Amino acid sequence: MIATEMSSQEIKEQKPYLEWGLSEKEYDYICEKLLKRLPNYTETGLFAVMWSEHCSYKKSKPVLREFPSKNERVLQGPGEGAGIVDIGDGQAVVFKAESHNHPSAVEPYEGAATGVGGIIRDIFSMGARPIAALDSLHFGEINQARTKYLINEVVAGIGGYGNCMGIPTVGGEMTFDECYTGNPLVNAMCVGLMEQKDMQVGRAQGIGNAVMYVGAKTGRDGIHGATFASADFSDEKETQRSAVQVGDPFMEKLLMEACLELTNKHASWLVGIQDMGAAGLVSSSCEMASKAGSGLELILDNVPQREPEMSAYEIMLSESQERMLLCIRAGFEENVKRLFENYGLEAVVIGRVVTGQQYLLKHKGRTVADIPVSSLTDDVLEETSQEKVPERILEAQRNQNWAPQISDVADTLKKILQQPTIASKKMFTQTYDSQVRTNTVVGPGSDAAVLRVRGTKKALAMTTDGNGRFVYLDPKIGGKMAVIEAAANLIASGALPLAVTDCLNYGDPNDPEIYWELHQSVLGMAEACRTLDTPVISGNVSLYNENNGEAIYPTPMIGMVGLINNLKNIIPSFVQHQDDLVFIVGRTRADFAGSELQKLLTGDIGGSLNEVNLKEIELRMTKLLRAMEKGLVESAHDLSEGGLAVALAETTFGTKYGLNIKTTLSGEELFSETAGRFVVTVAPEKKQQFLAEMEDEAVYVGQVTEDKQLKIAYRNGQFGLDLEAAEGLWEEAIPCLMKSKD
Amino acid sequence: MKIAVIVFPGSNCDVDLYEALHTVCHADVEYVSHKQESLAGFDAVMLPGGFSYGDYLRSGAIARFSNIMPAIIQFANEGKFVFGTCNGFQILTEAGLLPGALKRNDSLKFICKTVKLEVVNNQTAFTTHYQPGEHIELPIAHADGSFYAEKSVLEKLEKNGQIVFRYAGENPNGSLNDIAGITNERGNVLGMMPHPERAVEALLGNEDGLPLFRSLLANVKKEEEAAR
Amino acid sequence: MTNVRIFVTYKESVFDPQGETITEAIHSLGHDEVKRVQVGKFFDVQVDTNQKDVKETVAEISEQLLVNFNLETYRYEIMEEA
Amino acid sequence: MTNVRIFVTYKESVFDPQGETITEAIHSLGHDEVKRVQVGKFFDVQVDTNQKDVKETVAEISEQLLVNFNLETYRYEIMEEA
Ligand SMILES: Nc1ncnc2c1ncn2[C@@H]1O[C@H](COP(=O)(O)OP(=O)(O)O)[C@@H](O)[C@H]1O
Ligand SMILES: [Mg+2]
Repeated sequence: MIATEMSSQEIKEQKPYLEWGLSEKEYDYICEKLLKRLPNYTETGLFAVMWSEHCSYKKSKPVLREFPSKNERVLQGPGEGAGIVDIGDGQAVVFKAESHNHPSAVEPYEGAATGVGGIIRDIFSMGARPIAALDSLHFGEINQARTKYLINEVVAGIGGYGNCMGIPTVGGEMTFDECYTGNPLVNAMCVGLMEQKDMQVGRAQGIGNAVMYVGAKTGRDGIHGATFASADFSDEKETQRSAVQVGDPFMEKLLMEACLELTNKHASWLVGIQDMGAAGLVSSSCEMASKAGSGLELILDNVPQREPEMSAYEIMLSESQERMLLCIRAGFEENVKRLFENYGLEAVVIGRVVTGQQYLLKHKGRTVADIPVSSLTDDVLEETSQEKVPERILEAQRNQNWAPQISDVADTLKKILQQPTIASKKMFTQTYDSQVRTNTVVGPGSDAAVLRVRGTKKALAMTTDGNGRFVYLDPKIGGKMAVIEAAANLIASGALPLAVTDCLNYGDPNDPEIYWELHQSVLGMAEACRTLDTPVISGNVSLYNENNGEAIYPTPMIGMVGLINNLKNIIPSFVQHQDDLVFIVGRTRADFAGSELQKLLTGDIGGSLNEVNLKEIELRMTKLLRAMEKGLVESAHDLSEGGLAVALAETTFGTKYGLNIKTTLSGEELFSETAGRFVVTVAPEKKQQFLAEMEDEAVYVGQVTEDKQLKIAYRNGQFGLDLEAAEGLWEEAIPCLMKSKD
Repeated sequence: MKIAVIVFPGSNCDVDLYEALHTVCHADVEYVSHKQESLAGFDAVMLPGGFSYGDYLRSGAIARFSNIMPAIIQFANEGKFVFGTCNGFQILTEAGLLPGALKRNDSLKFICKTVKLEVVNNQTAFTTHYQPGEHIELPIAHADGSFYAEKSVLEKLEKNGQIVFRYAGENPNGSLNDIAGITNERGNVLGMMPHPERAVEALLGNEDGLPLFRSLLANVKKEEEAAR
Repeated sequence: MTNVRIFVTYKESVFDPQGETITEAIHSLGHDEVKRVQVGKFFDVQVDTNQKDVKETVAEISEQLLVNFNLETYRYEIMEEA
Repeated sequence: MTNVRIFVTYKESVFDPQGETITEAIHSLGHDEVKRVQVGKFFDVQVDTNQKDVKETVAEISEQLLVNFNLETYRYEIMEEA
């Protein structure tokens, strides 16, 4: 692209920055207060990306402060590439999640793949070896060719990247609702393991130290849309150029191994390391300088370039993948070069830490930017936002909640098992290598994935959860429920929840109703995190998720990691032996607003949520975990979408067993989605001990049988369901929808 | 006795082979870089799974030109034991140490799951610890695992007992004659798509791969003793 | 019946790691005379031209299925009437 | 400098699941006029013909690297002298 760049004066007059996302107010503030002159083209571009919501969090920052982010285990909270939590023995677990919604909506395969690539870099830039990936995917209903295409491509992209990297994709979630049709959500999480002594930070300091660039060459990929949007292409198909980022997992595998060798074996050469993610070179370099209060000078001619004639603006804003930035102690540049060469990679000195606090860019013998580092990173105008309670919430509070009526419970259960949000996701998860590195004790298909920590008795459990429906109906309670659900999945696997990462997926925050949703749901999540003592150690915000003016459900994703102290205490989700006793842990109420049952019977969701008692659930989960650690529990499964009936069926799938259940709940209540409940099986001889441990939290409801039948006697009736047939329906539902012509 | 696990750029099951041999079977194992040119001192060579060179072009096609390959070929020609799983199998066929080729799965998708296998030949150095015709289960994890060879080649494989593992039950990828693993004519080179190294610990739910490593280690030892 | 060959290639400026890796492999085999390798795919399509205009068919199936316009472009050649 | 296009296809006897899948997909889009689709790949190779005979180069890189003769065959076209 040979774009002749506008002069400072032309920028002031023609305001191209508006299209780059910078407001007139921000531009004036930069001119008058920060620089006291007009910024040139490159500088304006730097401000535009660094002051974007994605880099500056200018909209969401005030809300994010609500999250607790510390406890005695947290070694690194939000602010670095990823958060770090102590797991004992000098080891730590590192994790973070990232959204790639917009790129995936445009180009689903590469969008999803580069999302995974990006989050993996965040983990190894901390000095940690990535050990697992998870995802959280939300699509429209499977009834259109476009949606099927998006699903297939997104899943292929996630698998394609992780499989090639040799990082197992071990878990995740996938839901389907109309509101995600035009704006699917693609969130990826990565978990890493490290020795605490190898902890790294993204810092550039020490005058004279080198700034080195490693990895893929820089192309014009993903330059913030602006250049391409403004180039006048009448028909997008005719465009001969593309700015879509393409992932190269092979390159990233080499880069990962080389960086881990550097961080773990040659810490003395290294001052800081950071990946180049969103906003590429500008964001990584100025953040590294800003954190250390350093000045920086970069010679852009030295940046490895894939395409000819790139401008300073393009080099700085490119989002080419698989690149890292290092700050190397002066004198060790050659050592670093040789280390990377050994992996077939080039490491290049592109600049130095300099005196002062300026951010200096030189290109073709000219100074193309000379601005204070902090003007890009710290001086962004935080925006106050308007908030307003949406009418639908007030309306729902005035009305009485919907109360279901079911005539045929068995038939309803069969139908719910075939709802895509509940049905088996195996056709997708089996395209992910979930076992590579041979640490996966529990892979996709259980409540949480569990990986052993080699060489120790410990294991880590991990999960991603989000339920936009609940948050849509009541952001605050829905936010609490999202955290509870994640924690419940970990508890069910026998793990103590340690900490949280999140992806906050919302619509346009300038809409006061949407900002209110964001704020309220964060308050709910924060309160739950405080109650559970699971601080938020990293996360990501994705706003403006809308299509044709329709926002998605507010959909915060909670990624949670838990610790299992002894491999012996890993609890399976599936029933284990005939004659084991079945208990329900936690009381069931009439919680039907936003439930799968409501969606099935009414085609939509509505109503208001009942408050959840966090303290009560926390106590219950603590008791259950203690019972598990004492060896009193054979299997456990948390109750989520579809309630007790679905959970009971699920615990038998893949086994040769059935269940004989007798409960005082009504037929409808079998589908209630009250948060914080579990179905647990216990060996007959441990019944008394288990009940003593659980106090009044556990209710005996039946036993495990050897036939594949689910027999349930409930308050107002009874039914028997052939589980072989039910499992078949549950397994075939999604393959069937994916194959059907629309 | 010393065993080499080759590391190509993009190998990612190298650790799994190493741990299976070292931690589980207590064997003496070393990683050997694709840049090395010699296998002196090693008694068996293992080629791991993964995506060597990103599997760009064809799986295993570029790795076969690595510096280490002439040494591996010589090693095989001397009758020493060479084992390749998944990408390792693909590399061995590309290098001509095993006949045939591995093409894209019929489903066109990557598949990770556990499959049923029959041990067709338990007389190879890699399978003596299995029973003849034994049915086992091993994980697979590949996109290019559909074995293809011309008819005459297939007939020869069948006749010579070179087919060591066959999918028993569902054929997951469209392999001809349900082939999951084969040896060369001499029987000292084994390639297979399933991952025995992922099935050596009860903790991970499967130990059906263990006899393969035990067989190999026992037979290497036997050769050693015979040579002495 | 008409045979058409549709060529699909990456757009200019799209990063093509496959082409780069193959070029490097060719160099490591000693073929320095090879300066650049780009990879593409092609589809040989047999169209019953009694039913429909061949150009229309080619445009439609390319746009709907064979080509990802985010990254790729296409050209075609009508090979022969069979 | 000469540009050569090397076409690589499966041998007749090799089942190509991709061709079948694409044909089915095209039919499900309603294009019954498409009778058959076969898929192949091609390599656009730039050769410095001052250094080496182009045919020799093409034969060597195809046989060593680009083609797996167990499954595939190849043809090439010399496109132009650049
Ligand atoms: N997109 C996905 N990627 C990986 N695993 C998934 C995905 N979707 C679902 N799973 C797996 O399927 C299982 C069931 O998912 P889900 O219904 O969300 O469970 P839960 O309600 O217990 O959170 C989980 O083990 C999860 O890891
Ligand atoms: Mg669960």
